[in-house]
Amino acid sequence: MDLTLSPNEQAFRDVLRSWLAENHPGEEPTGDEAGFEFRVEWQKKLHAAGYAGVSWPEEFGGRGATLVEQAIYGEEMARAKTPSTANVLGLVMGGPVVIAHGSEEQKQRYLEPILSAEEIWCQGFSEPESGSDLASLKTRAVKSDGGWSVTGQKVWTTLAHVSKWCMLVARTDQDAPKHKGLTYFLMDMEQDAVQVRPLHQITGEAEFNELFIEDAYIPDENVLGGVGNGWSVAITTLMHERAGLGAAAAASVKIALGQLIELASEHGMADDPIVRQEIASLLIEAEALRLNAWRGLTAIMKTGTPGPEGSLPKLQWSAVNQGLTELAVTIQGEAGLAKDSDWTYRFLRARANSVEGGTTEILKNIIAERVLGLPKLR
Amino acid sequence: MDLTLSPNEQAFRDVLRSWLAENHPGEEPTGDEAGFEFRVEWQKKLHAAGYAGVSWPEEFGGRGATLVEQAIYGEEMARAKTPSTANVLGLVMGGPVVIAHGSEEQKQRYLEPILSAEEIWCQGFSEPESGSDLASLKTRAVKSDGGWSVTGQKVWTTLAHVSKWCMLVARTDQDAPKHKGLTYFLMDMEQDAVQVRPLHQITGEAEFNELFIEDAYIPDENVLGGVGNGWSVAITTLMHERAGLGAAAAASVKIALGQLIELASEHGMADDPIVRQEIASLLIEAEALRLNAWRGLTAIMKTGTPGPEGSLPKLQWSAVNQGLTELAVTIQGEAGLAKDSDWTYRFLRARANSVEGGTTEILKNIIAERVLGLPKLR
Amino acid sequence: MNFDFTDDQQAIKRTAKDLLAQRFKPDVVRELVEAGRYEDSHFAELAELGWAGIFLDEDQGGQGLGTVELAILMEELGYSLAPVPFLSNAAAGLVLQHAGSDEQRSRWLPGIASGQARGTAGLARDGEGALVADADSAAVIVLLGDGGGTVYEASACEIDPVETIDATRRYARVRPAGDGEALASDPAPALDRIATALAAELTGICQRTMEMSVSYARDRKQFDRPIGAYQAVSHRCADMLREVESARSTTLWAAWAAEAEPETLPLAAAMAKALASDAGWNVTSSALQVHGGVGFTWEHDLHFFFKRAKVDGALFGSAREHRERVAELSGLGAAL
Amino acid sequence: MNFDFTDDQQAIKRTAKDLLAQRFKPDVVRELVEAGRYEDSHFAELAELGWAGIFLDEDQGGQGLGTVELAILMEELGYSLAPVPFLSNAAAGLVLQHAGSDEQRSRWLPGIASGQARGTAGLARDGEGALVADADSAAVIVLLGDGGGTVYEASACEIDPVETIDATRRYARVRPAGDGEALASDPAPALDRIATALAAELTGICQRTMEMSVSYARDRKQFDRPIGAYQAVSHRCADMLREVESARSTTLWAAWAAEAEPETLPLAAAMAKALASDAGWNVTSSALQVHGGVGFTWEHDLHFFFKRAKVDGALFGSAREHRERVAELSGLGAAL
Repeated sequence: MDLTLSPNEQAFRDVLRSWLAENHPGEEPTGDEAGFEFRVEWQKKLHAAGYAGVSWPEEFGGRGATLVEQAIYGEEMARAKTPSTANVLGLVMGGPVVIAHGSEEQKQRYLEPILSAEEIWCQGFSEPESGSDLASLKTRAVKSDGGWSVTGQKVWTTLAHVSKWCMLVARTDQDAPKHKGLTYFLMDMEQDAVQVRPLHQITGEAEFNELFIEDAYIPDENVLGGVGNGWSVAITTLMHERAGLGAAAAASVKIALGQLIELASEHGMADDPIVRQEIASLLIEAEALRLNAWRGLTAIMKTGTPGPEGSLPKLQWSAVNQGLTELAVTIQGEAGLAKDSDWTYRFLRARANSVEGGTTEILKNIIAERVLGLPKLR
Repeated sequence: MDLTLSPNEQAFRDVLRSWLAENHPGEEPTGDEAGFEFRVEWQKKLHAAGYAGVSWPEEFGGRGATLVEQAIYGEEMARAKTPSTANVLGLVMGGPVVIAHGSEEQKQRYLEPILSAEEIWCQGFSEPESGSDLASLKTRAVKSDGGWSVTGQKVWTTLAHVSKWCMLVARTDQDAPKHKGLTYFLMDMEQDAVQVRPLHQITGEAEFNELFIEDAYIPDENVLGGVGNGWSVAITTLMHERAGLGAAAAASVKIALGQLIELASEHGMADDPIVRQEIASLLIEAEALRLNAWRGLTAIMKTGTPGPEGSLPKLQWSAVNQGLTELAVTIQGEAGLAKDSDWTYRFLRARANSVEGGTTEILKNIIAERVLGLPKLR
Repeated sequence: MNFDFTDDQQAIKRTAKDLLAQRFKPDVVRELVEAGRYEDSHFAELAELGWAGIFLDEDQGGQGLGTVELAILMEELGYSLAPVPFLSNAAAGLVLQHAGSDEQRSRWLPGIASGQARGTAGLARDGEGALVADADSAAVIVLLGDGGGTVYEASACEIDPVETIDATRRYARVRPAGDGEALASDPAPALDRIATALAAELTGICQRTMEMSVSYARDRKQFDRPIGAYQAVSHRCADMLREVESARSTTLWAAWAAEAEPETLPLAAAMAKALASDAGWNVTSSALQVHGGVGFTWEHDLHFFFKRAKVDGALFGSAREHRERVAELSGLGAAL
Repeated sequence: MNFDFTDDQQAIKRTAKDLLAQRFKPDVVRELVEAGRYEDSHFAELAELGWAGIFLDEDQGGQGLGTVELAILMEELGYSLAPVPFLSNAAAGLVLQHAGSDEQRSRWLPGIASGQARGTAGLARDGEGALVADADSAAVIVLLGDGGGTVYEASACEIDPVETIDATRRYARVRPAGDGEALASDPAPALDRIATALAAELTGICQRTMEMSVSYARDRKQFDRPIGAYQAVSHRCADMLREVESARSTTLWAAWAAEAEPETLPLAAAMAKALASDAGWNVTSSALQVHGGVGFTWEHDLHFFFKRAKVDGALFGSAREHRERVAELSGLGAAL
């Protein structure tokens, strides 16, 4: 057991850290369009330095980083408070899923523009009626000449308004069992048959979109992983969403907890015994989250499968982030209720943490069934 | 809305309170046998004053008290810290169920000895395999000449070792659906075919017993409510268990909270901000329990059916009692861990509160399904 | 012992429920909330019905009823999420009724009762009110603190609007610029009644969001079952019921004690506000979880309730502050 | 970065698990616990294997290993509920190792390592130890308090047995009657290691009671389904896993830091003991709820774990005290 970084890992971190010190682009400008342009430039810069697809194999333009290096990357980015990349879904999900399931032609066609942010990707999985129960989705694709005609509605599609490609799962066989009749498509967003409508959240912002698809055309060559295999390709995508997120999430809540401690001091609450206990509880849970994430990664590296602790960071992160933002609001008293405050935004935004990317309830089902081997509810 | 007692209710309370002031038997002696004799004497005294079966109709030797008066009775007994009656299950369940379902002969035969504590009753419902799922019980009764032959095992039978009668539910029809093949018997405990074994709990005490029944004989006239009607008769019994308990439970936790406040002062914790918050939370929940119990009773008196609040006191009581006994242990620091202390006993005993008389999980199912109308899990 | 409403109280509740359901249909509330404004005719109608002064004496233009009737209205106002300057006006009325001089009462209470010259009251620190509801449209403002309070004509104050997360109500920061007049006595009895009124509003918010959750859990299917058939959801809803009914019971107790057993009011009001503030948070945030993604959208009404509950929970004393009062009143002595 | 045990550490864990499972079968534990005694041969065997001095230098008769190895043993001792005077002896060893004078070390550590002359250590208030494990059979007793500590020969102390709810371990009140010798330095580094060892024991208790719960939930049927198919039970078990693994991760971190990154040890140990103490309570009381009535019987073993977890949680600082240390070490400054 050695919780220090190996010489290679340390080198990876040091190089990245000093690169970030010299190349950090500063604060993102306000305004949707300016912000997006800024993130495109930032991604190009990362790509030029080989820091865009760190987890991707080198042959596809990535860095071939180990899981630990990926986690270090996530930590360092969080610590340096870098902006997001423009094409975050393409980098984290799109590329890996093309690499895992795509044909040679598809790899040639799609990967480079993801890295360079020339083509932005979005994810068309969730539907209004299909949240946790993804396999119940209703969007249908009907075979037509040389391709497919798609009709349906998707929701929670971040970046849809600037995307070229949508990772779309649709039902291609109405008669097959729920999980069997699905196909994974790469849908061109640049067609009138696809309408994007911003979806405002309780924060007032529109971070997500709805997608209204009516008779959109997708050529045959844009099927990924074969007709009828949509479920397993989609699962691959979601697995990629989760890998390595734990360390980055732990780093970001640790930063937030530092800010909370400052806030408590500013409001004369640093001596308050109850606030101290609450902050300490959050610090402990954040540290447990960090350690569980790292422990999970080293288990995967050693045995190929994650240990039980690997299922915990998402749960723990949402609880810690909700707890710390709520405490920040409480500490400020009446001022904490003001509409236009960064903490207020974070407080409201955090409400979705226990729903997005797998609800707490679904995650507990998974732990109970797959980790503990409890019987499934039928 | 008037939360003061009506003149009649006030008179009932005042008369009872002054009777208790004059007739309180003092502390129960130690030792099982001495304690039991003491409770028999106490019940005889109560009976002589008309305070044994307060809820029973006057024609059967009871007092015909209203629900509010029953609640007042419970509160006053808790407040005066009277001992239990010797025949508590006969008074609270046995009598009412005989009155509701018994024949004229059965009423003549059984009621008076319950009141006078000449015949003690116990309850034979739960089995090792049938806890929350009462209808799955396996004890079987087979028809024989003029009666039934019963074989099976029961558990959690308080007072079995001193009982004359057991309210026994057994399966009389193996082929009928789960809830249909049950019959409610009054089983004579004075037969060799019934063996009583004390069941020790985590407190070290043996408050309950196991019952091993092998070929016990029950004559036909001891069937209560008709062969095959055991389920509905049993439900009546359990309803009686719950009615009016809320007010008494609220009064007893209020007393315990007073002791907790004293304990906190003795241990220099009365000024501790965290302990203050925790005690205040318990006080508030105890008051909500009391008010919900009373509100539930007045709803029944007005409309004949309990309001939603009537389903809450059991849940709330177990949470408050577990919380306050745990806090009492914590407040005492190392001394709180001592084996032979009243608080330690209460702390350990309270662990069962969320299981006995309906688990918290089952109670929430009932609230969800019957009060809120949510779909049942099938 | 009778926890039921009298026939008159039942009638008030029924009228309020029906009228508010008519007036504050979800689209009307949404339009007002998104614009951050009130519709004058709404409050005028309530005042005409005598609601504004329901707890005031008849010779001040009130209805001569009590805190129970006020709590009944407040619960329904919370249930319907009515954007009206009702609570603020009632708070001023309660303070002046219980702590004002004869002159202050006769000067301000008739306007409060009729709604023609509304009032507001708020807690102040260093003489300033950080978050005073509806100060921008009030005729009289009472700032409270340290066991006393001061009555200001609104024109004697600098009033800066403050936007909170709760846009169903308008708030302002109030800085006195001219002179005010001290209250005649300790406003504590009024503060207890205000806390009770807020607890009632929170009860209504909880009741409504519980109903929304139960209804959603019945309809929404995942994995071929209504989600309400899963204990993760159904037990959550059962917990909501516990909190809603407990908030209601303690609130009604406090409201009843205000007139019938005033010595019990301080404890009962502190318990009610502590419990209802926690319930407001627990039930509405739990409702968000039951609703999943859709509850997180601006299009869904749930967040308006969630935000109002959050602000109500902080107004006139947080749960923690009220628990501290409960401790003090229950034999643990004053805090160090 | 490698969170896995080395091959040697794996071997220690495997040996410990197998041996303890053999020695401490449930009926053996029950017999000892009900009699409130230890079997001398049990500890003797562990000492012969070198466990008693696993963390001590070889020239003191130890194994020259570290806190990670001690934590591995402690977790398995908790898992097997072993009634042996191991923790007490290790605590004395850690204190003398890190805060004893050369003379104290050479006098006492060999006996601690060999198990021939065991030690114990406990927190003291006003010079007396209220709850010192295994003082009645120790040769040397260290009482700790106020940043220092005193070493007593057992014969110089009045030792009165104290029965706690946890009969898997013997406790006593210790009152010095003769003179003791002050430690050479602040025992804080030793206290951090003792806290870590207790956190490891609590992790083992949690692991075992979680396994018991999961197994019971798979087998026990109610309403024609295993109860583990109900989310009220299965989510409870998922929460147990979260607490068990978090306790294990933080404990291993603290154990690793003890030698590899001593500047991190105080924070890591406080976090581990706070988390594991809470986990010990939450997991074992949750296990009682999963087991329903049967878990409440003396016949079932669960309560022995529950009670040991409760006492472990209080020994050498409660969760609350360790959280307070976490706050102090994390930029919130010392408490007022």
